[in-house]
Amino acid sequence: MTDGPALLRATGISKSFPGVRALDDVHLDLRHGEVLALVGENGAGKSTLLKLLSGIHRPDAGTMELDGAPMSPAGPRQANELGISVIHQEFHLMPDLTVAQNIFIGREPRRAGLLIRDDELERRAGRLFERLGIPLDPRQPVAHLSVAGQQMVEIAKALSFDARVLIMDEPTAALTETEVATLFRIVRDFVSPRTGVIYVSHRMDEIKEISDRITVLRDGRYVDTLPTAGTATRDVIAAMVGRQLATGVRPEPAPGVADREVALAVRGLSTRALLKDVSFELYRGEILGLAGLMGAGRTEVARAIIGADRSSGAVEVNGKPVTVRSPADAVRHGIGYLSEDRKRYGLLLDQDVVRNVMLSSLPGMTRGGFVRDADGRRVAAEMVDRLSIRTPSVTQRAKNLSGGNQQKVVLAKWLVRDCDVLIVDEPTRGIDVGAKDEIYTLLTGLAAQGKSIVVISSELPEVLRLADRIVVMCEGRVTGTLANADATQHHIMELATRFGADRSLVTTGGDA
Amino acid sequence: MNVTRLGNRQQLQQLLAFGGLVVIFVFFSVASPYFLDWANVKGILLATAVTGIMALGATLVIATGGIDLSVGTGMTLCSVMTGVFLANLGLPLVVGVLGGLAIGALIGLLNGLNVAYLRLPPFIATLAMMMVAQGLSLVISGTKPIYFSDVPGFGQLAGGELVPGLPNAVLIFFVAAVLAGVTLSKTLTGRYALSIGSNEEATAISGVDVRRWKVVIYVVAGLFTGLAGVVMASRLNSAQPGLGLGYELEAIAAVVIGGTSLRGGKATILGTVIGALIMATLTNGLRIMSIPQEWQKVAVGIVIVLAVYADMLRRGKEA
Amino acid sequence: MNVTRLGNRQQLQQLLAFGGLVVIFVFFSVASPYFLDWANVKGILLATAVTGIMALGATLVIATGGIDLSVGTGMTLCSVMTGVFLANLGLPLVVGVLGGLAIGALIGLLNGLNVAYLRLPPFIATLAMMMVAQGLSLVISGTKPIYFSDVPGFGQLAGGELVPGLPNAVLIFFVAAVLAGVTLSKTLTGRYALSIGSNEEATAISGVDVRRWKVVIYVVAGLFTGLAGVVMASRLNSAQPGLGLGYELEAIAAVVIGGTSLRGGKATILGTVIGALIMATLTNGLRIMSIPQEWQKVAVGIVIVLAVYADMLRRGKEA
Amino acid sequence: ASGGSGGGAPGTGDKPYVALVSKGFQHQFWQAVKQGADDAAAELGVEVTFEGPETETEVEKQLTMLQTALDKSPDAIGYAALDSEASIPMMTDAQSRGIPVIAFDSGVDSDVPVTTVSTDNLAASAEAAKHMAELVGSGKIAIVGHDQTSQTGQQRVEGFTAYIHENAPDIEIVDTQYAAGDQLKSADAAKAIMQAHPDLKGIYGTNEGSAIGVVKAVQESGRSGELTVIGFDSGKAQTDAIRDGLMAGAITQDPIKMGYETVKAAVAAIDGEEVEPVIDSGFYWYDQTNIDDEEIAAVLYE
Ligand SMILES: Nc1ncnc2c1ncn2[C@@H]1O[C@H](COP(=O)(O)OP(=O)(O)OP(=O)(O)O)[C@@H](O)[C@H]1O
Ligand SMILES: Nc1ncnc2c1ncn2[C@@H]1O[C@H](COP(=O)(O)OP(=O)(O)OP(=O)(O)O)[C@@H](O)[C@H]1O
Ligand SMILES: [Mg+2]
Ligand SMILES: [Mg+2]
Repeated sequence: MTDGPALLRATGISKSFPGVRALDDVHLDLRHGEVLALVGENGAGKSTLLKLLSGIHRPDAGTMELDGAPMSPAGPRQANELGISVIHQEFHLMPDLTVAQNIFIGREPRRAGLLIRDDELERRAGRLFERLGIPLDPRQPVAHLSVAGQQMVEIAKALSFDARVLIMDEPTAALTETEVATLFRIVRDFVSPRTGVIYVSHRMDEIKEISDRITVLRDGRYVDTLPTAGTATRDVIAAMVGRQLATGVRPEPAPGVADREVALAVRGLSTRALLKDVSFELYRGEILGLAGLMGAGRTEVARAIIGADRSSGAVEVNGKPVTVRSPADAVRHGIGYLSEDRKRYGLLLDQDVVRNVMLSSLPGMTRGGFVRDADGRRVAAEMVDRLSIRTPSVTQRAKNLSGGNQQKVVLAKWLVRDCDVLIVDEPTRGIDVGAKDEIYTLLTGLAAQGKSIVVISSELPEVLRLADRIVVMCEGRVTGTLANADATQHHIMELATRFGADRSLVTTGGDA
Repeated sequence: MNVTRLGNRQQLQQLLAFGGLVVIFVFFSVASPYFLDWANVKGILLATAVTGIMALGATLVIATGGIDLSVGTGMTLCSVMTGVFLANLGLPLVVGVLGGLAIGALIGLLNGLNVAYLRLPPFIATLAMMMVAQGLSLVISGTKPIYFSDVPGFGQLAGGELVPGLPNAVLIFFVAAVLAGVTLSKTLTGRYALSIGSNEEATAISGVDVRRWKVVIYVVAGLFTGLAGVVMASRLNSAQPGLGLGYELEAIAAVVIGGTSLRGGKATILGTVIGALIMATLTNGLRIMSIPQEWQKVAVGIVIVLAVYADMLRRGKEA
Repeated sequence: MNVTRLGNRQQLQQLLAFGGLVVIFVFFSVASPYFLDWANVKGILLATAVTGIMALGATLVIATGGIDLSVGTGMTLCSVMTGVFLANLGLPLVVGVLGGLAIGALIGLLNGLNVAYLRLPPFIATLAMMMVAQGLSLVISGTKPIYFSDVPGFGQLAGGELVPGLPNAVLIFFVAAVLAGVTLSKTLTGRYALSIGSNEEATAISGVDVRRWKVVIYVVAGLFTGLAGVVMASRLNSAQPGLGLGYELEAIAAVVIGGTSLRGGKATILGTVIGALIMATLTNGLRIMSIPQEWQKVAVGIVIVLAVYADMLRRGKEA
Repeated sequence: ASGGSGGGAPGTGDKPYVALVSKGFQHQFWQAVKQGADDAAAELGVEVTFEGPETETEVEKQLTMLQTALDKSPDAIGYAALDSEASIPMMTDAQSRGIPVIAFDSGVDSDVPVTTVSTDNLAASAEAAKHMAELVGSGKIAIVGHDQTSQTGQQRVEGFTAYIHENAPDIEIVDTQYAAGDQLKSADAAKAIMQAHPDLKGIYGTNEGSAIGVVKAVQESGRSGELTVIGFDSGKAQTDAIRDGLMAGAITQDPIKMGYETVKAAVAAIDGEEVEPVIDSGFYWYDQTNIDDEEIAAVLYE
C-alpha cells in the first residue's frame, strides 16, 4: 500500500430513491495502480454508487475525494474533466449515429470552429481501435451492432478520454471469452501508478483474474474489502449473499435422451446474412446448449426459429411441421424466446413489473374480454418472490430496477407464459452468483417437468452446468454436437473456432 | 409513471389536472357573471362533445406512439355517409347510424392496414387518409350538404335530452369516454396499445401479434370517428362536406394537454376528456368576456403553455 | 441507417427518391402538354419555395424527435413584422429583412426555451406558439394586409431573377437548402440534433448540453421560418395576416415524405426538398390535367401512400 | 384578346376553354357560382374548370392556382381575387399572354380585367343592417363573422356596422366574433355572445355557415322567436329557418348569375366582343314574405 491519499475515496455515502434505500453509509477507496472489484447481489447498489461517482446522481449524504481533494461532479461531463471515465451497465449510445460519432460526441474536431471534420473523427476512432485491438468499423451505425459490439464501443469511448479512473459496470456481461481477453489486456495496459480501475462483475473467475482487492456490498451497505490474492471465491460469495453456496455442479447424464420424443426439430435453417443449413433436435425434457463465439449466429438461430427474421428451412414441433412467420405464431405453437437484449427486446421500461410480467400471457388473464389485473398482480408478486426480484413493489417501473433485477423480470414473463419450448438467450446476463444458481435450479426443474429448453450462453461453465447436450456453432454453421459427459471447455472452443476466419462485431439486430 | 392504472397516485394526478380546469372555471366565473350559468356550461359541454369523441379515439392511436390526422375529415366522411344512408337511401335510423359507425371503422381499417402491414409512418398513412376522406366527402355529397329534415328522430339523437337538461350529444360523449377508458385500461386492445407504444419490438418478441392488434386499435379509433360524425350530423341536422379540416389538430391537442404522451406508452382517457374541456372552456370564457378574436388566440396559446407546465411541475420529473 | 452522411449508399437512396419525383414528372408530361413547359415548371418551383423553406427548418426540429407546428403562422408573423419594419416604419430594406429573420429567431427561441427548459412537449409548445403567432399577426396588422407597394425593391427580392429565368424565391430556396444541409450534416447544431433525436438521455450523459443545443436548434429553425415569411411577403408584395394556418402540416408532410423520421435521429435535407417538390408537383399536375378539385385530394392522398410505400420497399427493412 | 389562338380544353375537343379561379370551393355560395358557370358553359359551348382555395385567407394558394391556370393557356380566365394587390404581377402576365381576364365577386385593382361581375358587399350588408334596424328598433345586437381578414369578410361586417352607426343610434353592436364560417363553431360563438348579453335582441351572421350557426345557437338555447336573426347567402338550412320563422330574413346574392355572367363575358371577350366594364350581379333581401317569389326563388340555392 502506497502512502498518501487514495486515488478515489468515497465515505459515508447514502442515496435513496422513492421507496428504496439504495446506499446506506457506504465507503470505498481506490488506490493508485490497482483494479478494485466491486461485487454484490443484484440491487446491492453497485451501479448506484458508480452513478454517484460519475455525477449522474447526487448523494444524499457522504463525501467523495479525488487524490485527496474533495469532489462532487455536477454531471457526467464534469466527471470526465476530472479524469473519471465510466462504462455504465446500461449503454448510452445513439443508435443512429456512427461508431466514431458516438465515441467523440461532444468533442468533434471542427474546421474554422464550425464544420465538423468527420474524416478526422473516423481517423481518430480508427487509431483508437487499432490501439485497443478492437475490430470495429468507425463508420458503422451503432444500430447495426450486436450487444457485444455496442459494449466494445462503450469501452472504446471510455478509453478515448485521458482518464485516471476507469469505472466499468459489468463490461463483460455481453462478451465471450475472446473479447473478455481483449478487455483484460486493455485494462492491464491502462493501469499505471497514476491510474486505477473500479470493476463490477458477477463473474467470479474474472474478478479473481483481474482485480487486486474486492469491495463487497450487501443490501446497500458496505460489508468488507478483501485482498483478491488469498481470498477464496466462496468466501467472497459468502460475504455477498451472507451464506455459503455450492457451485460447479454438472447435470446428471440424462437417462435415455434418445428415446424421448422430439419437441422441436430444426432442419436446414438458413438466412441470407449468416446461417447455413442449421439443423438440430431438441428432446422433451432436455436442456440443449447452443455454444459458439460472438457472432457465431446463435441469436440468429433463435430469431429465425421464432419468425422474428426471415429464413428458409423447416421447423417441427412435436413432430409436426409448423409455419412460423412471427413471434406470435411461435408462441401459439408453444415456443418462447428470451432475448439477449433486454432493453430492446425484453422490457417495457416505462411500465411496471406487473405489466411486464403479464405481457406474454395477457389473453389467458382475461375474463369476458376484460383483463383481470388482480390476477396479474398476484402472479407478479409470486414471481418477485420466486426469483427474489428486489423491488419496492410490483408497481415499480422496470426502468428503476437494477440491471440484474430487470433480467429477472424478463425471465418471469416467460415463466408465466409457460411455453413447452423455451429458448433463453444469455438468461443470466447481469445476474449475481447466488441468483444464478437459483435460475439454474429453476431451469433444470422446468426440464424435469417435461419442458424443453435451449440455452444460449457465452459463459461456457454455464452451458456445461446446464446442458444435457451442446450444439456448437461457428460462422452460422453447426460444427458439432456434444453430450455433456463428453464436453470440456477445450473441446467446445475447438469446435467453435472450426473455421477461424476473421470475424467482426457487426450484427444486424435482425428485423430492426 | 404509469398513468393508466387508476391507482391512488394517479387519481390524485388527474384530480389535479381537473384542478387546472377548475382554476380556469373559477377565473371565468369571477370575470363574467354569465359564465357559470347552466345554459352556458351546457354550451361548453356541447362544444366539447364532437371534438371530445374524436379525441377519445385519437388517444388510443397515440397510446401506440402513432398519430391520427384523419379524424377530422374522416368524421366528415362518416356524417356524409350517414346522410347518404338515411336521407338519400332512406334506410332505417338504426341502420344509418350503424352505417356511419361502420364507415369510421373502415377508415380505421385502412389506416391500420397501411400502418401495420405496409409499415407506413402513421403520420403519412393518416395524412393521406385525411385527404382522401376530404375528397370523397365532396365527391359523394356532390359538394352539397345533405339535410336530414326528412329523417324523423335523427336530430333528436344529439339534440334530444334523455337525461333532462343534458343534451344527448353530451351524454353520448360521456358514455363514449367511459367505453374508451375501459378499452384502454381493461381490454387487450388498450393494453397492447400501451405496450406497443412503450416498446414495440419487445411486445412483438413477447408473442403479441403487433400488426394485427395495430389494425384492431385503428379500427376501434375509427369507430369513435364514426360516432363523432353521426353526432355532428345530428347536431347540425345535416352533413356538411366542407367541414372537418383542422378538427384533427384540436383533437390531438386535447389528448396531449390531457397528459397523454405522443411518444406512446402513456395514455389517459380522463386526461383527454379534461383536455377537451379545457380547450372548449377557454374559448367559451374568452368569448363570454368579449375578448377580441385575435387576442383570444394569443390567450389560448399562453394558457395552454401555463396549464401544461403547471401540470408537469406537479407531476415532477416523471412526466 | 444513418442518412446524414453522404455515403455511397445514401446517395443512391436519395437518387431513387428523386426517381419517384421523376416518375411523377414523366407521368404528367405525358398526360398534359402544358405540364413540361418552363413557365409551369417555374410555377411548381415557386409553389415549392415557401413551404420548402419552412420544411427545411422543420427538418432540423424533427431530427431531434420534436415537431414544429408554429412554422405556418410563425411565418405569417414574420411577414407581418417585415411589413411593419419596411412599410410602416420605413426602415431600410436590409434592416427590414433582417428584422423579419430576427422575429423568426425569436419565435424559435421561445419554442426552444419552452421545450428545453420548461420541458414542454414540442407539440404543446409549438401549438401554443402557433396560436400566439396567429393572434399577434392579426393584432399587429390590425387584421388588414400590409402592402409593400411603397417599398422599392422589396417585390424583387422573391420576384426578381438574378439568374435569368429562375425567380429569386426559388434561388433563395435552393441556397437555403444547401445551408440547411450543411447545418444538418456538418455542424454541431445538426449533429446534436440527430444525436438528441437518436437518444436524448445518452447525449446528455455524453456531456452535451442538451438543453442549450435544443434552444439553438429551434432558433436556427426559426430563422428558416423568418426567411419563409420574408419570401412570402415579397412574393405577395404584401403581408397577409390571415394566412399561414395549414402550412405547418404541409411542411411536416414534405419532411416526412422525404424520409425523415418523426421519431428523430434520422433526417435528410435533400429528402425534404424532394418531398416538398413531390407535393407541389402532384398538386400542379392534377390541376394541369383539370382533374376536379375534389378528386385531386383523393389522388394526392393515394399517390402519397404509394410514393412513400415504394420508397420504403426500396430502402428495405432499414426504413 | 385573341379568339383563335387554339388554346382548347385539355384533353377534349376544340371548344374554347375558360379557367375560373374563385375564392373558395366548398362553400355553397361558390358551388352556386360554379353551377352558373357550368350552365353558361353548356349553353355557350365552352369548357370550364372551377377551382378555389380551402379558405378565403389562402392568398398564396390562390395565386398558385391562378399561375397553373395561366400555364394551361386558357382562352380566358375568370378570377375572384382574394387580394387584388398581390395578384398584380399575375394580371400583367395574363395580359402579356393575351388571355382576357374577367374579374368576379370582387374587383381587381388593375385595368387588365375586361369586366368585373360582382356584388357590392358593402351595400349588401348595409341592406342587412337596414332590416335589422327596422326589426329590432333599439337595443343590443351582435355579429358572427365568417372571416376576419378577407375583403369579403371584412366588408360584410363594415357595411353592416357603418349603417347601424349612421342610421340607428339606438342600436348598439356589443360584440363581433369570428368562427370561420363553420356551423358548429359559429353556434358555439353565438351562444357565448348570447350568454354574455342576455338582453341581446339580434344577431347577424355574415355568411351561410355563420348564419346557420346562429340559428342553431338560438334554437339550442331555447330562445327561438326572442332574437332577430339575419343571415347572408342561402342554402336549404337557411331557407328552412326563414320559413320556420327562426330567421327573420337574409341577404342573398345571385351567385348563379355571377357564375353565368362571368362565363358569358369571357366568351364575349374571346370572340372579341365589347363587354360592359361592370356587371352587377345584384343582391336581394328575402324573408318569409317573398321567399317563394319567382324572382327570389330563382337566386336561392339549396
Ligand atoms: N432511478 C431509480 N429509481 C428508483 N430506484 C432505483 C433507481 N435506480 C436504482 N434503484 C434501486 O436501487 C437499488 C440499487 O440498484 P443498483 O442498480 O445500484 O444495483 P446493482 O448493485 O447495480 O445491481 P445489479 O447487479 O443488478 O446491476 C435497487 O433496488 C434499484 O431498484
Ligand atoms: N463474418 C461475419 N461477417 C459479417 N457479419 C457477421 C459475421 N459473423 C457474424 N456476423 C453478424 O453477426 C450476427 C450473428 O450474431 P448473433 O448475435 O446471431 O450471434 P451469437 O452467436 O448469438 O453471438 P452474440 O454473442 O453476439 O449473441 C449476424 O447477424 C451477422 O450479421
Ligand atoms: Mg448494476
Ligand atoms: Mg447472441
